[in-house]
Amino acid sequence: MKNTHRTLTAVGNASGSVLVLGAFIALWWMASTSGWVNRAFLPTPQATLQSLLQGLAGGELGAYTWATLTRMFSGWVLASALGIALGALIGSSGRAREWIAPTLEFIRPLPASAVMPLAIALFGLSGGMVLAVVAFGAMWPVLLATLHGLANVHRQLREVSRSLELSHLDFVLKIGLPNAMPDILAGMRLSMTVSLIVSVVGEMIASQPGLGQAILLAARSFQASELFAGIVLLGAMGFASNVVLALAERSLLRWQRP
Amino acid sequence: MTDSVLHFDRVAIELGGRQILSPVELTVKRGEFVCVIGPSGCGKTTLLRAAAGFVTPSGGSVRRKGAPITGPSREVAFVFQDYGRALLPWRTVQANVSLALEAANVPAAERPARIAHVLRTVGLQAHAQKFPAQLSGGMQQRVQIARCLAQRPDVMLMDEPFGALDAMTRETLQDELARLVREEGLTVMFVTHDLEEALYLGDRVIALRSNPTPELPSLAALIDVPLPQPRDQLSTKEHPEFLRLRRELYHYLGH
Amino acid sequence: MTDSVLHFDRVAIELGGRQILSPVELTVKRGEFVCVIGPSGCGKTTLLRAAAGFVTPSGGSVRRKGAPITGPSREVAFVFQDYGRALLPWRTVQANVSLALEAANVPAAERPARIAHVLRTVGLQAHAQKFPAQLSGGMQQRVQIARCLAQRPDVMLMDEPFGALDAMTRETLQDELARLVREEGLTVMFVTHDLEEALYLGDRVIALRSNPTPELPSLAALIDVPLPQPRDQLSTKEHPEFLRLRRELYHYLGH
Amino acid sequence: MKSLAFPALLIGALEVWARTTGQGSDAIAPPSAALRAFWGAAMDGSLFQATAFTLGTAALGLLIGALGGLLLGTLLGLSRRAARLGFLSVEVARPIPSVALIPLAMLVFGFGLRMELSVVAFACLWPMLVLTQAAVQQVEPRLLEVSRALELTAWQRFAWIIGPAIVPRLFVALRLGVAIALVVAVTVEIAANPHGMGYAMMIAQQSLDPALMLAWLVWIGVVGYLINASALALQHRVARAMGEQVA
Amino acid sequence: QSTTKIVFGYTAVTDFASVFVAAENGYFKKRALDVELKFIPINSTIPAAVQADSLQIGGPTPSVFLQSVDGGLDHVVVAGAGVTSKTITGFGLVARAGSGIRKAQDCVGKKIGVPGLGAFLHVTFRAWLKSQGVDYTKVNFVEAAFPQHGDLLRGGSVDAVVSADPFMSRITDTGVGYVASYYSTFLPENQPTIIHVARRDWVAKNPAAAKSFREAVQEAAAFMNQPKNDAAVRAAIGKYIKLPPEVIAKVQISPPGPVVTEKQLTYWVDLMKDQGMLKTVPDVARLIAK
Ligand SMILES: Nc1ncnc2c1ncn2[C@@H]1O[C@H](COP(=O)(O)OP(=O)(O)OP(=O)(O)O)[C@@H](O)[C@H]1O
Ligand SMILES: Nc1ncnc2c1ncn2[C@@H]1O[C@H](COP(=O)(O)OP(=O)(O)OP(=O)(O)O)[C@@H](O)[C@H]1O
Ligand SMILES: [Mg+2]
Ligand SMILES: [Mg+2]
Repeated sequence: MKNTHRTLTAVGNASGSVLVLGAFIALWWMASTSGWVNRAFLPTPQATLQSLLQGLAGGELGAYTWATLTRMFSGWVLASALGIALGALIGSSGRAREWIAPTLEFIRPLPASAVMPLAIALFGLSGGMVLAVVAFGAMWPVLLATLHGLANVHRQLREVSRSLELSHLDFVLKIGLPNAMPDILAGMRLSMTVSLIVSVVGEMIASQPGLGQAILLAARSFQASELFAGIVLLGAMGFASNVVLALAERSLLRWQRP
Repeated sequence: MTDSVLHFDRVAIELGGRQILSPVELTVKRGEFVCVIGPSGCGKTTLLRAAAGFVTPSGGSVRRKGAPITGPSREVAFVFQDYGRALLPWRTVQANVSLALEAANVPAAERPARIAHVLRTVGLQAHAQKFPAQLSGGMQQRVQIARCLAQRPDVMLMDEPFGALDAMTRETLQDELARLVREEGLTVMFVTHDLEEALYLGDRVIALRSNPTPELPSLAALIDVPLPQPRDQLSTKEHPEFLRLRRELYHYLGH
Repeated sequence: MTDSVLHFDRVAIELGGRQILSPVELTVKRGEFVCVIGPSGCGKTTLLRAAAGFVTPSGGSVRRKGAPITGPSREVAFVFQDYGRALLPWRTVQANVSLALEAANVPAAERPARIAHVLRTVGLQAHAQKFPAQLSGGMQQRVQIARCLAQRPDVMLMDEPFGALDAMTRETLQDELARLVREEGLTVMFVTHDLEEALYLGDRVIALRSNPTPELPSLAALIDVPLPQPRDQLSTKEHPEFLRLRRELYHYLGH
Repeated sequence: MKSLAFPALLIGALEVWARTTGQGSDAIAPPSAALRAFWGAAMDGSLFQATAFTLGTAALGLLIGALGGLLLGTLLGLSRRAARLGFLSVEVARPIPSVALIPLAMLVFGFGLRMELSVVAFACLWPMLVLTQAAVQQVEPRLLEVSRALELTAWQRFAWIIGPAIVPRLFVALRLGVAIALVVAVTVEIAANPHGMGYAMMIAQQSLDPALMLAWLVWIGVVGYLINASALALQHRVARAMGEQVA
Repeated sequence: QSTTKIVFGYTAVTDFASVFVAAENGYFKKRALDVELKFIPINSTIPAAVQADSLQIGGPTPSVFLQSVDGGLDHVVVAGAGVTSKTITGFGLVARAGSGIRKAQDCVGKKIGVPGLGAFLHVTFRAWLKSQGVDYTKVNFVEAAFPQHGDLLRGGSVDAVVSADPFMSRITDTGVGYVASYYSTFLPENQPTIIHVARRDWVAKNPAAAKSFREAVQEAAAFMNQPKNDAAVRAAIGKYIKLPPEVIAKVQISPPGPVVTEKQLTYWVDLMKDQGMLKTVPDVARLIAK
């Protein structure tokens, strides 16, 4: 009885969510068919769907999607690991803060699009180079969130840890990072998106196979429906990965709203 | 003075530019139970925090076993007044207690038994899997006490530890605490607002005063409680000496 | 029943899949002072939260002035048990109190006087400019009480409001509260662990029980306190009826 | 001093690389040459003009995006129903790379301020939204109950309770947002919009002046660093005004 | 007679020389045109800028133009800039030293960098490969901007690049690579490399201005065709393309082709259709403004 009720509300929520998205798509449809925006740049949803299906049937788009997906995912894993580790290091050690934080703050605002040519010159045109740029570009949300979470441990919890004489490492692992967990998870959600975006930019600039290159070529050859098919795929990818992340988040943050 | 566990050597404390505690001179011996009373905001918590090494006195020093205190130690357990904030919200009751064992590097195999034991002591065995947010105020306070017990400290600094407990739970824990002091030589400093509790538990009771001046220092009174040990909820509280001391303290507190 | 301010109509509450309160039937009249006692974790806070509209009962309903409660109202003030969390840490004491006045759209010109007045009532006039983090536990609790007083509610729901206060401050506030009830027709539900406090303040005392079953429902006892009004810290607490009731309650709580 | 150790090391390495292996490269120049090029750009005023354009656009775009993100994020953070209804749309729109929107923005607005603004605002909206939502969800539940007990209006609840409570986290979002705004603004200028620092960098690249290009790149980093430093300083000031409860 | 304001978008190639000369010599002004020259770093953004009216006239490559038309933009050719010529050795296939690439057949299975996938050099290079009987789908093309070509060859990321001067000569000068083929010399002559396009409705509204623009470019082309004016032409180029003076002095200048014919466009349409770059067949006659 209770279970059916729960399933019903879940279905209700899902369909509501779909309806909202449907409303946005309807808006898109109106904008494109009414000619507010030139069709060459904003294709109709139907045309986009058609390009999408054609591309997927040809197998090409599927391969691109897979390439971008793996790049995004490995970049994201790297970025999260790097962000948490560096964040924990800087957030908990004054010395680390003095030595490396300013350098990081300097690198942070450098656009991937501007750094990439430099990286290509130094390291060549390879998937590894792009991955490094992705990991580097996507780690900031996680890093900042980790820093914030570590800095904002409530005074009393700090004192608990001191009175238990927790080692520095234990404090970071058992109090600092769990305390930062909600922030880190939000950061990781962002990081996932940034990772996808930088992957795409990387594919565009460093000429690696993937959705980024497909989008770039479509944009360049004014194939708006193909461009949007790529964007739709990106949206779907981002959505799918975020659903997984949201589920993980729900179980990890169970304590927040029990 | 080999058995002096805590020694307050003319400890004066300033906070936010205001003199909170004027020089306090006090020695607490091993196995002694000292209760601290005084009006709200007079500096009881501050005194305990100095004993724990959380604040550094602006004057004088606190010594533990003869050595000046430089910072908190695992041998000293602190029960915070603000119990809600002293627990890790992301850990269950049992994992919160476990923290103390992890800190002391107790092997993982030994932990469950020790956790179960202290949870039974505070009457929370049925709630081991809950998160702090799922507990009532009094239950949170007991989790904190359980963690401090699991720590097996030499000294317990307890800041209104039983404040949110009903009379019965409170009496059970009072007796449990008294037993630990007697049997394991635990030394306790205990802040409370309940005069009866102070007299029932304490070997000595110190009364602090707000806004100390050189003429009227922080330490308003230091009262010995010569009631026989072990004490008992019924007979001790009807003891003529108990009633006399209660009246005396009542007056110290401004009545 | 025009003067029924709160009516619990077979209120049952489940939390986390567990039955916390079995059907509670209770009517609180205008100007009445009802004290709630019971062991730690028995559901006292939960009962008050239902009265405030923070939780929706899983069975039955709570009615205020005849209408079912849909959510919190400004006419009902709630003093939370965990005082440390109920204050805005970024506002000073006086700004925290001011919040209630701002919420009620009290003109800015009137606020300082009203703030000063309630701060004097709780004895914090000297600390108006401090932030909560600079206050002792008892002082934080009093700030919260001051905010609720400033709200000028019809009903006060107080969850262990005096738990962190020393005997003297507590007695002052008890008498202040009793005066408000008498003079302004305030209705109060008051959770406490202190039997004497419950008897001293309450017109009625209800005792709750943990883990209710159909045979042993949550409401373990409902005791009228026929002590004369106004009450007095000395004479009331020596009144034979007071002592008799105290003993009676003591037994209800499992002794 | 220590903070300069790593950059100095990097610059030294680059100088050596550019003078040996990398000699004759059209993409990299020795930092010393870059410094000279930088001086030239500073003297003829092009530096400040381009910087002002990029910073102005980035700031305005961030403002627009941040306000939208703040509003939506608060809504989604407070109301579980809104969060569930909006989830799909937000998560589908969020991963759209802003660069993919450049052609569209370009077509609608042409060159200039508005097109860059729209892309920057779009890029800043999502991080602000996600972080605001997370911050709102972490507001002490007791304080939300206080606001309900006082029957605060939605606006009062935001201005008095939620707003101040999320300020520390908003600064994290702001610092991220600043970098994102700058990155996207420069990217838009590189890819399409003929204004600002990115455009200047492109001109340098296409006129075979890697030293000037490197100078611009470093300058962008310096500008970002300074902005971040001032955001931090502001954060500390605000924290102090709020009773130092934030670290 | 009121002057017409025109913002004109160009990229950093010498094919725009006729426009630079027209601006420098006042050919625009005397036809009541107020032309502002705007440097656009990326050629393929020009059609969008024209569509958004940020530019009234812009100079995309024919392939970019035809793809934009294919995508639905209603633009027409107003005039032409440069054209191909067998004498031009300003771009070609540059192979990495030691790669052993000599002829078209050697490119099979190799990684070759082009400055833009689907852009002018890529399309013409594929056309050359095809004319040599090589299946260009077996060649692995990657995109890399001109300034990176040298570094990429040196680092071994690519085997060869399709590059252009001055980058090409810098690569050969340092010995990192050598020119495997000036393949452009095999391409048909007199095909447009850059064309000036505008929105059809703009041309309809400003027929006189469009015509004047073409006439000004024609006058400039005549000026350029006189060898004695070489220095003046190079000075005009140096003014609008910020290249080092020594580069300007050496660079080869494509011959001007101010008038674009249907036949010339058809060449490009065929080329692109052949390479699968167009979805529809454009009506070439409609694409040239009279
Ligand atoms: N960080 C601080 N800055 C300034 N003043 C402070 C600070 N912390 C505490 N105080 C002041 O020190 C005094 C003593 O505080 P303390 O917490 O020791 O009181 P207490 O005796 O424990 O009171 P209670 O019984 O209410 O808990 C109070 O007046 C308080 O305002
Ligand atoms: N969110 C929740 N989820 C599950 N169980 C809960 C939740 N909140 C409270 N409980 C349970 O409800 C019971 C009653 O809690 P409540 O806070 O009402 O107790 P109380 O009588 O106020 O106790 P105390 O005197 O210790 O404050 C407790 O056993 C607690 O574990
Ligand atoms: Mg205290
Ligand atoms: Mg409670």
